Amino acid sequence: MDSSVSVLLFGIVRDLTGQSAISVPLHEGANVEELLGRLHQQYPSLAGVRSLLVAVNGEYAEPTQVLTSRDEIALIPPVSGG
Amino acid sequence: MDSSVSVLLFGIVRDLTGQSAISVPLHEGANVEELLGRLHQQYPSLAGVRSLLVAVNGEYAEPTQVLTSRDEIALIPPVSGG
Amino acid sequence: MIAITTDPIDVASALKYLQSDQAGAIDLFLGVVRDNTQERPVDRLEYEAYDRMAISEMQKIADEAHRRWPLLRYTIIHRKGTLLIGEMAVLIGVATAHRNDSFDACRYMIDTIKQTVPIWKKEVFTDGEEWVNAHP
Amino acid sequence: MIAITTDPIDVASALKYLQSDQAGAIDLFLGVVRDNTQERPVDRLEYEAYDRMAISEMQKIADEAHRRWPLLRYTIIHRKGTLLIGEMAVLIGVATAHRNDSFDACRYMIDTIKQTVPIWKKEVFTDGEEWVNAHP
Repeated sequence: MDSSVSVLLFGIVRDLTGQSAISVPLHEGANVEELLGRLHQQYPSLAGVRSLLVAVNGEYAEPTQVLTSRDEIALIPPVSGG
Repeated sequence: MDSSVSVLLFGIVRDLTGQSAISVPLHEGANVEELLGRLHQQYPSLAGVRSLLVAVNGEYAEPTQVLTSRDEIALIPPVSGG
Repeated sequence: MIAITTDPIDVASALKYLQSDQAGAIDLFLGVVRDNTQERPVDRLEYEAYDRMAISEMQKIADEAHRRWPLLRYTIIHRKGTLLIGEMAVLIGVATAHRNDSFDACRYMIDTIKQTVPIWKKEVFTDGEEWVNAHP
Repeated sequence: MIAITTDPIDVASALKYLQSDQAGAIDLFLGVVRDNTQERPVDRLEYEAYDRMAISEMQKIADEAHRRWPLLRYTIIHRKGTLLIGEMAVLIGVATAHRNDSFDACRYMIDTIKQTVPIWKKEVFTDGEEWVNAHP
């Protein structure tokens, strides 16, 4: 059964996509790596970003972490605070 | 011909001698080392101070520096600023 | 005390918060918007944060600093929004009994913030703009 | 800006002095009177300075820091007289383009001040008093 996740976008990723949140269709049991693959397909310009991490519920997530539609998911381009 | 120098005293040295400036008789051409010897004679309690340096005209002086009665001389016990 | 704010950073109140009778040393680091990056003139910076996660990542950094050094008090305040030349983007303050700890902890905190906290800055130049660190 | 003062140290005006359009980093170190020395309760500190020489020795330290690091602005303000718990005895402030220089220079300055500048402090305990470092 297919579902989708909502992904928050910041910084350069928000600028590249023109959106601050997107809905991404994902099959049940999909993980972080699959989400990133899907996003790169959908937005080829993401290839120009130096690195992309994914945060799940406010914590950096491993590529193997499984996602659910209840998670708060965010795409984290290279940080530059301070 | 004998002369004397005036010596400014600070911190523990001022407390030990009870004075903030003293006049020390010194022969013409006496140097910093001789001044220190004379002061230790006059105030034996100075032996209890961890180190004593001499400043001449606002600069740390070598033991061999010759003193004149026109110099501004100060005795510098261990510093503890900051 | 850890905060993200759109208001100008208030150094005096941060300092008041850091003071205690046990503190012998306070190190305050201020990151300020300067007028150029590699000689290219900067007009302003635009900071954006994933607030919830930025706060928790800053808290982790502070907790780790607290494990490594005997901190009495600390504060991290990061500003977001549009900042002009001379405005403070971040304040890190650390109070300890002895000075080496305050320097070491403060430096650790600012160095680590720049590596892990989800805050982004865009440099707006007179002739273009760029998200810092975003490109290879 | 280098000064010895009997008045409380004004952090806000020091900070204002340090700011410039080129500054990306400001490190401020504050030495504060704490309530104990090696667990012995302190009532107050009494600072005394050989002003003329203290100023010139602090200037030498600042000049050396300036040779070693690209400082934009710096300030050293040392207070003298009687200081109570929580009062600031010294402020060192350094503004640079990049943060490592501000930390390095600030730390160099406070470390060296404690070694060479003719300023003396007496710790007044509830049960006695002692000139710091004076005895073997």
